[in-house]
Amino acid sequence: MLLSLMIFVPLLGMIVVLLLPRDSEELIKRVTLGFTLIPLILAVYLFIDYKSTPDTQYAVSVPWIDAFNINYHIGIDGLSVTLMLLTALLGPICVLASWRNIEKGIKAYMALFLLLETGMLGFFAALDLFLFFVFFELTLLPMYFLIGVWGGPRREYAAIKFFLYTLFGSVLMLVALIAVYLSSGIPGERTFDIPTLITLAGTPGHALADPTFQIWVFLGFFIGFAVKVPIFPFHTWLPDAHVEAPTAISVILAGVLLKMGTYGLVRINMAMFPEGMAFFSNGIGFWGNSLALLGFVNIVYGSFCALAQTDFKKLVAYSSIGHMGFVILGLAARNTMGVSGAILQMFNHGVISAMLFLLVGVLYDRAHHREINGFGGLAGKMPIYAGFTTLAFMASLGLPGLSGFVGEALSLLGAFDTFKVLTILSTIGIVVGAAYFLWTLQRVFLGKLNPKYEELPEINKREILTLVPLGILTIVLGIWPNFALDMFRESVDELVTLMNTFQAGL
Amino acid sequence: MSLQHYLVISSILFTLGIFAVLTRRNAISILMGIELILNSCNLNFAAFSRFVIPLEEVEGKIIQNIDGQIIAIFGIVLAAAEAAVFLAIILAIYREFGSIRPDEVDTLKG
Amino acid sequence: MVVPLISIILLAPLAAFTIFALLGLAKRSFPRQDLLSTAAMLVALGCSLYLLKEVVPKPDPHTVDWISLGNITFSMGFYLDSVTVIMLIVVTLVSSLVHIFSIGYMHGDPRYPRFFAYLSLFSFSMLFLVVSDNLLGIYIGWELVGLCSYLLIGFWFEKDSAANACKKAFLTTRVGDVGMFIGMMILFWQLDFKTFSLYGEGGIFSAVATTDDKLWLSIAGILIFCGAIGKSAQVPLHTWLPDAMEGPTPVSALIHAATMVAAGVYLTARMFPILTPSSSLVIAYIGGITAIVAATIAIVRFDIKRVLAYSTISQLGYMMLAIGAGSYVAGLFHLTTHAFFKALLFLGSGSVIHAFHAMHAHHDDDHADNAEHDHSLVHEHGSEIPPDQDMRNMGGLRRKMPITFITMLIATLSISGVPFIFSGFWSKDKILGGVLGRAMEWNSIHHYVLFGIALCAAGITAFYMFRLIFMTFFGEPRNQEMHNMAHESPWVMTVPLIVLAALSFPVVNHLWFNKDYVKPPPQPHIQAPQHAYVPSDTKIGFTLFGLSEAEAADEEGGTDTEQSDKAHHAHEVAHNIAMVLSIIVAGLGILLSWLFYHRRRFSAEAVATTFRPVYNLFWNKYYFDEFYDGVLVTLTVWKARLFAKFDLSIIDGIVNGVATITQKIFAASIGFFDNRVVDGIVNRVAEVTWAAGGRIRRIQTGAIQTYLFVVLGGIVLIILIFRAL
Amino acid sequence: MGYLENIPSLAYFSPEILLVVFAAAVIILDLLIKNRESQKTAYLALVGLGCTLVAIIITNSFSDANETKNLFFGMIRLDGFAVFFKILLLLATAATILFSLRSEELDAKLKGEYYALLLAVTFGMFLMASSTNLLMIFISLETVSLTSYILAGFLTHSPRSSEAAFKYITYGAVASGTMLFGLSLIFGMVGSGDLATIGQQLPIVLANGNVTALGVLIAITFILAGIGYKIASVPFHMWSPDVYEGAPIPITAFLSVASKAAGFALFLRFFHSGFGKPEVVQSIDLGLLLAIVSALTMTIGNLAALPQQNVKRLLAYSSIAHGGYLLMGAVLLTNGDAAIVNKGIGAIIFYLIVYFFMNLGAFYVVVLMANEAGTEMIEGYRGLSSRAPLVAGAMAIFLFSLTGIPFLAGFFGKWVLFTAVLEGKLYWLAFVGLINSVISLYYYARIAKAMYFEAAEDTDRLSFSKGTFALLSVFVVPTIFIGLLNIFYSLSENIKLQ
Repeated sequence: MLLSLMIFVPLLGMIVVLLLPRDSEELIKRVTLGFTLIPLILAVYLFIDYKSTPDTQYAVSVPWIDAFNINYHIGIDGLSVTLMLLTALLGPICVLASWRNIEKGIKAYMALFLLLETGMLGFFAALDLFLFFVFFELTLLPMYFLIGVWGGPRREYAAIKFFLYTLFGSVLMLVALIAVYLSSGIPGERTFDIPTLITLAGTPGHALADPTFQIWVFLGFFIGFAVKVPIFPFHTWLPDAHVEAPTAISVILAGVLLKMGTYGLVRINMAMFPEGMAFFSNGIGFWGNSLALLGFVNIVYGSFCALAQTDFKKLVAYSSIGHMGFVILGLAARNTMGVSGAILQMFNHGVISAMLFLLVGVLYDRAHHREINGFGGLAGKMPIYAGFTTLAFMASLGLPGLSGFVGEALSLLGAFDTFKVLTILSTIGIVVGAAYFLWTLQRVFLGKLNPKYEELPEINKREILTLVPLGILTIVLGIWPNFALDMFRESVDELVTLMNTFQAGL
Repeated sequence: MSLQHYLVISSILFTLGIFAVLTRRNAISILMGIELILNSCNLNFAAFSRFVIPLEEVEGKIIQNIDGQIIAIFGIVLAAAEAAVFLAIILAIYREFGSIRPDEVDTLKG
Repeated sequence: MVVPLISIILLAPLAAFTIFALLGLAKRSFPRQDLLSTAAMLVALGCSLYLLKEVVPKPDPHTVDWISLGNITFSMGFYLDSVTVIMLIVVTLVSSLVHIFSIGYMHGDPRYPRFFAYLSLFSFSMLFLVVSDNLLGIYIGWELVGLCSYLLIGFWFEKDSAANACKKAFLTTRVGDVGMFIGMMILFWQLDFKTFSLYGEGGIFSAVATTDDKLWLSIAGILIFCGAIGKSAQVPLHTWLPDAMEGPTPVSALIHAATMVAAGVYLTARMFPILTPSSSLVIAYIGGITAIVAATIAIVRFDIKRVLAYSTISQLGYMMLAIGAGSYVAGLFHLTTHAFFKALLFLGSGSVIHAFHAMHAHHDDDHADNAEHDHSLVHEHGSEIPPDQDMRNMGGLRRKMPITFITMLIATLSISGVPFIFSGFWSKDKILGGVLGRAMEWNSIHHYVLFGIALCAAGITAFYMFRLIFMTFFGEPRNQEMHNMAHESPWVMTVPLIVLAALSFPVVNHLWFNKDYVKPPPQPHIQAPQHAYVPSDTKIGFTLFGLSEAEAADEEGGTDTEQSDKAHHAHEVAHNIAMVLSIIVAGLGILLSWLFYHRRRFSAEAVATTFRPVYNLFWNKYYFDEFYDGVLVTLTVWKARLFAKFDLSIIDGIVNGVATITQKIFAASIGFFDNRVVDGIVNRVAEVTWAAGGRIRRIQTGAIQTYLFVVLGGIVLIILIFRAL
Repeated sequence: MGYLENIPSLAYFSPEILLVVFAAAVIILDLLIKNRESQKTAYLALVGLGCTLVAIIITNSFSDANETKNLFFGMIRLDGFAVFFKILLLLATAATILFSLRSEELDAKLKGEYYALLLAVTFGMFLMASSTNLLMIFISLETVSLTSYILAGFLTHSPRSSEAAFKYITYGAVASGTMLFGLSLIFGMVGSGDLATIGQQLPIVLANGNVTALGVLIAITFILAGIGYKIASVPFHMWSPDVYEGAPIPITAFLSVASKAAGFALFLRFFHSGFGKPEVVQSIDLGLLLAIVSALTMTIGNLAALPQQNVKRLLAYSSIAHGGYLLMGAVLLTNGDAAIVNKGIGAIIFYLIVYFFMNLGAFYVVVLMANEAGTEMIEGYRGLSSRAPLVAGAMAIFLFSLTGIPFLAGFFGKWVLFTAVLEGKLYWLAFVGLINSVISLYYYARIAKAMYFEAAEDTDRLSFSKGTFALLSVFVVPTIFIGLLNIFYSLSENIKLQ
């Protein structure tokens, strides 16, 4: 009940916002803020009240479409509650971030944003495969419009590109989804219930447990999620989308939407298709290394692309690609350390990249361009802003003591057990990561002040307000990772033990 | 005369009709082609009804099932109706385009 | 009692920084951040000193779980033994003194409070590194000090040189750190230690004794040492340190002389037990090479701070060499002594710079600009020397600033290894002795070579250090204008100098190092090779060093006991030999530099200009100077230049190059690949689809009979196809 | 099974009779009223439809839905399937009439005949949905066609309309002629016009060699030509873009929904009871044939839609594509397993319900734009989000529903279809279908893009009447909610064919 409330409050908010008169903008903003704060409060409550056990809590299951035995089944375990907290946290922050810099159609903007939030929250809570998919897709439309209407000059291109890529992925996912449903039993006993399916897939002899079947279905889902993450060949929508999207939307995109991909990998691919997972990541032969290989490619490729960028936002976008690589690598490890690291990295990257995009936005709102080489010496002009940026950069390049490090380190450490060479090669990413961040820091903040920006105003209270909670999280999780790890420890242990019962694949 | 003869004739008619429809550069001739096609069908129905369906005996009288002939008759009727509509439309075409050459009536395309 | 004390030590500076940061958010700052930070450090110092009598000598780790995953737990904690305590004291002491010094030095800087905040943050990180009982903790502190060094080098970020330097420092060290991390991973999985904590049951050190995978152990050792190479600026990753001199001088003193760069040595010492013969030999060689290379480079520098920077590198090389050669104690001993006298030297130079800088101050207070308007000045390999650091503008300062002079002189004597009354002598001698001892004990040609290198290095050190003293404090002022402005520094700056000068005398250090206060931990994988092969030349070497043939003879095939007391004996002998030699080379070095840089003054300016005829006469009489100049100096200088060239063009080139090259070509091309290929494919697909749409449109001609053709064609096609089926 | 005599049949035939009566009434009324502008005829037609609906419900409630009646000696069958389609078609006609009320392109003087003809078409479609005899099938088909030809060309002094009519009738006549030939062949093979008899006899005659597989293939292909032209399936689709573009928009909407639905009704009944027997299917590999046709239909429809600039024409192609999706369900008729066959039929029915709302909705917006903004081109839709936010929103919903974006009805429609297809193990077909729906996103999104992302030339707001929004919401609300409700799934599941 509580969970449903949390999910659908934003939807309610959307309706309310739609009913408000279009010209009373302040009111609309306030209302939206209110409706995003409620889920945050609930999320914090859940986070505190959540008992760290492998079994799902707050589970609700209501029959929905009998014809396909589809239930409205939601619930949370450690993994989902962590990501829901992240989502709920970014909600109000993004509303604040779009407080001033959305000129036209604030009403539609806020309405779509609230719809988006419902989609994201629901996705993380869904325990019914069909519901899961519907929420997954629910985020598409609002995102399409948010980028397409309020985006930058090439917004139309970026929006449709994002839409097409994701839809393509989800179409393959749909096939796999139906395949799973059909082979989950004889007509009438078929189900979409994720926990049930997981147990079925674990029982030897069942159609779902058949290795070849698992491998194909794994692929179907994997591509679906890979587009979202994004993993190497499917990543090109990301930089465009980020560059064109308004700040708040970039924040959501990097902070939450990318996580939907990796969350899906954990929740579906790893838990439901352990055989397939083993086949792609047991370190034997080409296929056994393929997943880790993708992770490695993401890390190195993303980092080097970032190094090549001169657009501040594009740089951050590519850096996200690099960082998601660590998640993939960690997941490929299939051991407690790697998986926990990956999940932690998901959360941390959510926080850090959100900070980064907010910071880019702050700069853009003032200078109206993002050309890195066009700045210089800002550290003297806006020290607080420089401070936050340094914090975010350092966290992002994996400086110990800040959250970024723990996730990356654990992922690498976990992966090293199975994929020695790939992991060692991946460490290149750490150095290059440092390289492009520091280089950017230098080009933007150090050196002589670019006279153009003599009058650049310092970051204001509202912007600080958006950054502080994220900054605190970054530091706290860096100093005390158990704070987050405690949430999903049991879930991960269960997952890992489940996966380790399947080794060789075929 | 056996069934084959009828079928051969009807096929010839049908082919001629199709040929006319495809090649004629005049809407009226196309209509004629269509009529040929329909009539070939009617011939078929009649012929089949005559030769395929066995005679049956009801109260000592030998009776021929005439479903086919009935269909043929309806076919003729519909053909007539169709011809009427077709001609009307050809008139409209002539009014709008000043020609009834089908290949000149091609403003809608792509 | 221990835990709260250490907590205080750690938290005091952290608090100082936090206050600054939080107030900074509100666009405000603490009225006297400088006093705050200094006070914090003094508190830490007090606690450390208290620890000295409190804990030691029984070492005990105090840990808490940091990350716990299933069956694996990473704990964080303190480990206190004599070495920790010594490091604590050294760090807190130097740090406090630098704080005090900075109050004077940084006075009037636009970002004065920020500077102290950074210093506090650094102190915290460094202390954290020191007390950590596990690799992960060390790694964390390791990176944090790196960050602080980054922030402090780039403190005057308006200077492009500074901006470049801080980036370079961070990146170069990061390369090493990655190596270290890989090493850690190998320890964790490959050697299957499944932990990062070093001490206690199940700690790495207890596990290492049982493992027999020598190969991977060596690799791990070397990789972890990579971290030290980066941080302690060992060849080939040393080039960042000279550039790091772009930072304010107190920073150089604290971070780039006394503490952070020494962290590498500390780490290597900490990892002493996992070293294998091969890995320790690698360490020794890198140390030795670094020592000599850096020393030779230092000879030709004119920037006072750069000279000190290179000398620091060289001294660090010494320490590495010592640890590599197995003389653990000597290494740490030199670490502490060096920390004091090198800090002193830097602060001294700082005071000199300050003296000159006051002059600049009333020109223009802004550091950004003095980088600019000095273009007139001599360029040293590209990067211009700020005039207030150029020794060619100095000279004759001893009268102007006596305290600075005397204190610096003491430090110089100490570093040059002037016998008996200066601590530097003892520590250096311990190292030389240790190396030679290991050489004789093992009859290992390698260690003889290393000993030779170390000896040269010692001599050259003495030479260039005195060159510095002579050029700076003796002789006539070369730049009268600046000389007139110069003045002795205020007491806040001189007091630290005096304290440090006091510490440059043996007293303190001997307390620690001469009565087994520090004991080397066991090295399970290193023992003297049985039936050591004795090359003939080393035999000769023995005779040279005054061992009798007999002694040399029974070196072969002795039993273990004989081995051990032979080892003892060898060390005895070695120390005497080393002491003698080191005194000789030191004296030689000082003498030479006196001849060049003190005496030469006569001939050059005065005579030549004033009394031409007399000068010619004298000139014809003494051709010594010219001779020295012509032959010796040019030779030495040329050789050093050679090194310098190598250093600057090659290694610097590589480090800088990598960044630019990847950026310019590699990354750019990847970006290209991204746009053209990956996106390209997608776009092609799209275009093809679109084109197909166009095709189909063209079939839709609008002529009804074409449509009918299609219908009939379709029918025929279907029938034909399915006829075949 | 038992037949009903003529007289008792009439009771069950009342809906059709009512339609004819009202058609006549509309014409008479049209003659009587002086004011040519009045909409009386339209309302009368609507009343007629209302009565018909009532009649359908009553006749159906004589007996429980699943019991089937064979009227007029088995010429016409009255079963749940027929009833469903009758209601669907009826609603479609009602919608078309409502569209036409405000349509400005139609000549007000002729509207009386127009509505009468609409009722007549509906009558024909009713027959299509329920015929079980070759004769009735042909008659119903021709009834629908002839009237549609006239309606397509109903715009006087509009070359495009006349051309549409011309192409339509030429094409239609040839197609139906071909079909009739095929019918005659079938008739010859089994000697009877009754579908059930055909179903039983065809395997036998195939078995005893009186008929070759080739013969059956030819016959079926010819018949396919006739039905395929009704449902606009490749290669019999080429008339539809031109006709849709030329015809009055309400008629386009009507053709794209109603006559497609009727065509599918006929198709399903015909192939299910006529050629459904495994022997027949295997003898000519009917499954593969239909699968290929369906794949081609959706692919060509989508691809051709990509470059279109005229929204009407674009929607024409899109409706071809949707015909392709529906055909995927029809392919399942050839599956041996009765359960899967019924799943296929259920899927088609469900999809038709969804398609009814979203496609009619989209066309309604086109009508509105034609009336208010006077354009059918995509450029004309620029900046609609600011000019008429509600209409733009509705259009966006229809378009994305047509694409099949989740939580909109279109998605659930596709979902049901693909599930059925995959259960029929037609993986490649499902894959083709899914790729097609991705492609389709591109051109649907082009309209959305024009409405939302691009600025309008003239930015004055468009005003619409309350009734407009009411009618619009009639289509919007179901487009959002159908998929979320259980009833429609169960409904589509319960409708079966014997």
